[in-house]
Amino acid sequence: MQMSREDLERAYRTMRTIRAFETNVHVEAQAGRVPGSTHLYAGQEAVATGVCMALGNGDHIVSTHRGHGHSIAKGCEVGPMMAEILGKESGTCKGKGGSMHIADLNVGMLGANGIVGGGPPLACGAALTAKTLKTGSVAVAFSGDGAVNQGTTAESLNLAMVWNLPVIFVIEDNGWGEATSSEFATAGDIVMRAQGYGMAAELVDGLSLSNVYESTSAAVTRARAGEGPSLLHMKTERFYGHFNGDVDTYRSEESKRVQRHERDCLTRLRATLIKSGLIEEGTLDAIDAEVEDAIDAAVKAARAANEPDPATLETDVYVSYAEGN
Amino acid sequence: MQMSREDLERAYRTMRTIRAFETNVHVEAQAGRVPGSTHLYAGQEAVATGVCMALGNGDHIVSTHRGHGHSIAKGCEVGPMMAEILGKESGTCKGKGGSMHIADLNVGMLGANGIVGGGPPLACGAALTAKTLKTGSVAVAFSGDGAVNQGTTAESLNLAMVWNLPVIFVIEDNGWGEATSSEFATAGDIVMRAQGYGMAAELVDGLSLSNVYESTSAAVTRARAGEGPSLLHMKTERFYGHFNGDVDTYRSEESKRVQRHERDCLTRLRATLIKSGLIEEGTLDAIDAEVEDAIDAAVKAARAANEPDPATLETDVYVSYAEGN
Amino acid sequence: MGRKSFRAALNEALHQEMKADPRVVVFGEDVTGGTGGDGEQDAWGGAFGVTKGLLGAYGRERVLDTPITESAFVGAAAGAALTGLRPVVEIMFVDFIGVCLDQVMNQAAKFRYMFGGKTRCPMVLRATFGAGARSASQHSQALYPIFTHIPGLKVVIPSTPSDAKGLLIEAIRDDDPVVFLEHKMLYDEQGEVADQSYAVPFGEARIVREGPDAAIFAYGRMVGRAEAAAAKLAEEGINVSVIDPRTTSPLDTETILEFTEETGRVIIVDEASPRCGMAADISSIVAEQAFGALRAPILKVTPPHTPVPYAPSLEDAYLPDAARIVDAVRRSLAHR
Amino acid sequence: MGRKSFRAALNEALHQEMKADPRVVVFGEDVTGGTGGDGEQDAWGGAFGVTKGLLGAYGRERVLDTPITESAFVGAAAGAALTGLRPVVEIMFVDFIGVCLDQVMNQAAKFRYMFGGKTRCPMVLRATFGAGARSASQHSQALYPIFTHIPGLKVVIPSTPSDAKGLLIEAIRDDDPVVFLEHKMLYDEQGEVADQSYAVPFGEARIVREGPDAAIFAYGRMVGRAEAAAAKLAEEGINVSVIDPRTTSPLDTETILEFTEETGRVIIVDEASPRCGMAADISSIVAEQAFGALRAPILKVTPPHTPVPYAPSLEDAYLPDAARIVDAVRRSLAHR
Ligand SMILES: Cc1ncc(C[n+]2csc(CCOP(=O)(O)OP(=O)(O)O)c2C)c(N)n1
Ligand SMILES: Cc1ncc(C[n+]2csc(CCOP(=O)(O)OP(=O)(O)O)c2C)c(N)n1
Ligand SMILES: [Mg+2]
Ligand SMILES: [Mg+2]
Repeated sequence: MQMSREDLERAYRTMRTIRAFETNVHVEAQAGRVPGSTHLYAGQEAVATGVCMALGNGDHIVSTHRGHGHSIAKGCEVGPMMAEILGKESGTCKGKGGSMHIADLNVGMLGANGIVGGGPPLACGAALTAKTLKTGSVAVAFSGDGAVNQGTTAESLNLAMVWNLPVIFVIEDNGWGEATSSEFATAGDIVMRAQGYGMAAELVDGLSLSNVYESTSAAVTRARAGEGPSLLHMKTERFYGHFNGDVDTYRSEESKRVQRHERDCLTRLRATLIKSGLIEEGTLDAIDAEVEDAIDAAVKAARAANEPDPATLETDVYVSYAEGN
Repeated sequence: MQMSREDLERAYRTMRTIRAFETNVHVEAQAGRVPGSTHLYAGQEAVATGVCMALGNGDHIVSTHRGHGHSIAKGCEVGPMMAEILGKESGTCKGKGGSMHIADLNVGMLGANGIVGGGPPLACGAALTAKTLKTGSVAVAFSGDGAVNQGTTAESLNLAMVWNLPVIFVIEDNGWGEATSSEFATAGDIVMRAQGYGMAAELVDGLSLSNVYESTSAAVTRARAGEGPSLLHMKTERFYGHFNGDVDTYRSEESKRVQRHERDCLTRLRATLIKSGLIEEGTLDAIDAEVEDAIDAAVKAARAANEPDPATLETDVYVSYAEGN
Repeated sequence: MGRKSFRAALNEALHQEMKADPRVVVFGEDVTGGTGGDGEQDAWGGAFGVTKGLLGAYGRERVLDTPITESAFVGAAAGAALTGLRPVVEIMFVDFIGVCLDQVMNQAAKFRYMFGGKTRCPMVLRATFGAGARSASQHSQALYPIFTHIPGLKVVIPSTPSDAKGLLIEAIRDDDPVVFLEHKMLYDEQGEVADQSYAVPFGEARIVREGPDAAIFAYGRMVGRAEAAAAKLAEEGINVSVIDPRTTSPLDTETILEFTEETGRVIIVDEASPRCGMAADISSIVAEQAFGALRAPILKVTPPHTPVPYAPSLEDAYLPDAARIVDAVRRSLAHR
Repeated sequence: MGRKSFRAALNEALHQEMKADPRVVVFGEDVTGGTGGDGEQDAWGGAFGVTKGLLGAYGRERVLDTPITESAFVGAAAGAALTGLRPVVEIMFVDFIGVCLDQVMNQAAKFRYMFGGKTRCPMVLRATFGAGARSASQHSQALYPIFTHIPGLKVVIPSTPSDAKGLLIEAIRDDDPVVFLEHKMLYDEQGEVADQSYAVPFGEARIVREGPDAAIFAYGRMVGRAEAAAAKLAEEGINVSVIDPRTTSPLDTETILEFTEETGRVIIVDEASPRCGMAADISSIVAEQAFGALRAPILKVTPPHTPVPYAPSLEDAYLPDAARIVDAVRRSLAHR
């Protein structure tokens, strides 16, 4: 499945939007304007973007604590997202959720998740809905290399096979779970683990937008055809520390230098597009500028927005009564 | 590692003891003298026996809800066990635990377990003790084919590899988790699952005492040498229904007939011993009679024993105070 | 109308709701039983037979056996509920919540709030609970205080066949996650149950018996024991009220306070462990909101702070019984 | 002696006990941090820095990073404790108990009882808890009522650096499973902490302040808020007692009843969710055992029955504060 020029332009815009968004969240956090902690997606843009481009609006994703990129790629609006992260009433979740709980069911984004491994069972559920109601949808569970060890992930792989669900497990392997290296914490081989459940699985270069897109598209096709779940093990890079407060001393300066200079999926896509002549540099620059403006506007609006009215503290606990009981 | 005549005689005695014990528990249960429910080990004797013969007294095992066989094989006394199952004060656990919670730390039996998948993490812990205190011990976690899907098992495989623990995961695959077939519920291949964690793993004929003993001995040797954990996938047979109240209609009568007649590990061992001339039939008959007597005595004593004094209801909740607080 | 068992009443509720709404699906371990085998395909209907017969009526697409992986399939219920199904998921014994609490506590219960009110998670988590079956420490717990503690969950504990049916139908129709707890010793209880479909609303206590001398609040199997105690006391001319709040969350505080005002004497019978339990919860509401009406200490009749023991002699001593309830009422009345 | 932070006090306790007893081991996610990387090898010392420096002193054999698999490593702590180690295991946020409750509730807590008193499980489960850090619904819960509800566990909630050290030492030396909860907003609190090793016994309340007009019971971070309220009231000549029971299980019922008798007015401040929470628990004990001494309703000051919200304006409204405590005391005193 090849990407059209239009697709590529859209992909570039999405990746650039995620990068700019995260850069700005970082600035806001450093300036003390993000009330809680936040986990930046910068460096991993090709994964969220390539995966979500292979999905339709009716498909569902389940995200992680590092969810801004998935949210943007699946179509959440950056304005409310930024407001949510700043704890404002105009936020995606009215300020109740914050960075780790952004969700928008209208675009099939079932929620970031503060629990490592919390998502895969939920994705099985979304896939069960698709299968039972014959909607033709697929569900994607994003998980980190750390989350892959959590029992919930293993259970979900098995359940997905047993129920033959249209679900795709995307393992975003950025080499780290907080300050612990996956080389230490994740024994064996993730693709082989999935194969142990009889599941179709492959290793994917997560820094290559087209590799991500193509492998996901193939998995989506299989899932829609009723041919069952897949696991895609995507190798990628986390540019910042684990969260905004992490000084990141467990990685050597040299390894960080190499990473930023040689393993930036955005630089790589840009270079490929220009070199191949598919999109000219000027168009990309224009996109950059537009994105910059849009994110600027989101930040300004978020800063200016009101904090939620304390009167809303007790609303939205239950559907059937206005206040917690 | 070959078994001596003495070993084989001991193994036969153990297997026969387990079979007789379970047959008698079944009778007691049918007669209404077992207060709770109980899960019989009959059919699987070669696994518990072969595994535990490869262990020393200082090694630990962690068992399951179907724990009588493991307990006997590891050296728990049948008298107190029977009393425990009948809910008597002379029981292994003073009547507080019953069939599903038999434990005897003196012989390295860390407990049956009513939670499917509850055991593997505990075995990792016992192995950590061995490694940290350099005791040279190994730990074995018995799990069923149902338990192998539980997240705790997957997590334990990974942890055992990451910490390089002297632990052995024995998967007793009797084809069923309650009334659900493992063909349905357990996707893929259990040996491959373990290999996905980089773990040494093999498929073992769990009806063959010597295969069980030899594969376990090899795993024990590896573990003691600091060469890490292993998984042994042992195919076996469950003769009774899942628990004493299970009428077992989900298996066809024909499949049950074949099982009992062609897949009885005890019949097989007996035939092999006689045929090979290693132990003469008369000796085996004598063992049978001795075992029968011993279990009879255990049953009689258990029936005659007192129920626990209600005054003990609140003791043994905490070490540091006599009663629950 | 007719006499039906608690089990049959639950089964009827499931049948009627599955028939009425194609979004209702049922899954859990052995909810059919027999899957993958060469024998009977609907061999169990759950460990307690509650879901028996659903497979034949609604097929494998809507009645699914699961592997023994509570986190995965309870989480799947939550994910399915978010996206358009109305799952009724069973964990066999409530004690097994230990392996899957996260999906209930941090996922299902919190979605709506965390997401700013934009989602619904209409799932029912069914489980059996309670002591009395000689099932020992890991298969006999009550645990409803844990669920009651968690905002975002509704918690239901029926005590009669009729309530079992009506409350389960209400639970399935409810748009919030509901934990529905069935006492394992009640499945064979018989009672009048209407044939047609009906719902019993949450947060409305059932007044089991009215009497001016004291008020006993109880849930589940303890309701019957409270009734037995009340009957015993009535022989001596002591007439007490027995109230079954039926749901712990929401709680019918109004009725509880009303009966406190009327009687001035409160006894709460709770099968759960005593610390931070339902007896404590109700007591504290009464002590805060109806203090002026109290004429005696608020008494809790609960098991001791111990795991549930196996042996009959111990388990019988563990559980509150009519004699202990009678004694508590007497102690309350002794206060002038 | 010297002023030390709550964090430093905990760290000192771990150092001293690891030095004194080779069976003490520490593990959890990032308790060192840096394992397997090419940078600093003791980069984190846990998410809150409490275990920082242990790696250098005791090595990888006794200070172990883990994969993100709480069930496996908390269960490993239980298994290790059964067989001769004294593990101090950390789950980063207590909210994560949802993925591993079974190993605590059905395994560690119940071994001794189920096995007829023949085993010991000397493990400490450390976790951070509490709201105030804008960490939202899944990283801000208190949850100690859940542990308190479970027989077989001991539950500790220090409120000062000095108690943090002494209670942690006691927890490590204790032969039962102990859940040790550290409020994330207290780590930087400073206080006098003795240099030498000492243990603070469980089940003995700390009398923070004595006054005859009312008794306030509070845990953890709420102790400071109760003190602030008491100071405010003192300015108006209202003198209240503030009691920190320090452990919820065992509970120092004696001191609680004593102060109830002395003051006749009880206010309980609890950061946990209100239903089946610690405020309810203490209230119900008072209402049962010291009813005659009460001169006013027992008041609970707790958050509402909602998940913890993210935005500062909401989270600040969520948490009990000094003003609400002052108000509760006034309401109590208004009863004659
Ligand atoms: C159950 C649970 N355990 C621990 C944590 C703390 N935690 C948050 S993110 C994280 C690391 C996750 O690593 P990975 O899955 O690789 O995702 P990444 O952060 O690399 O995107 C940890 C341990 C958590 N949120 N939930
Ligand atoms: C967490 C949990 N879920 C479900 C059960 C109920 N249960 C008890 S035994 C069993 C089947 C276990 O199957 P398997 O592991 O294959 O062991 P077997 O019974 O075949 O020995 C089930 C589902 C349980 N005890 N614990
Ligand atoms: Mg990672
Ligand atoms: Mg099995």
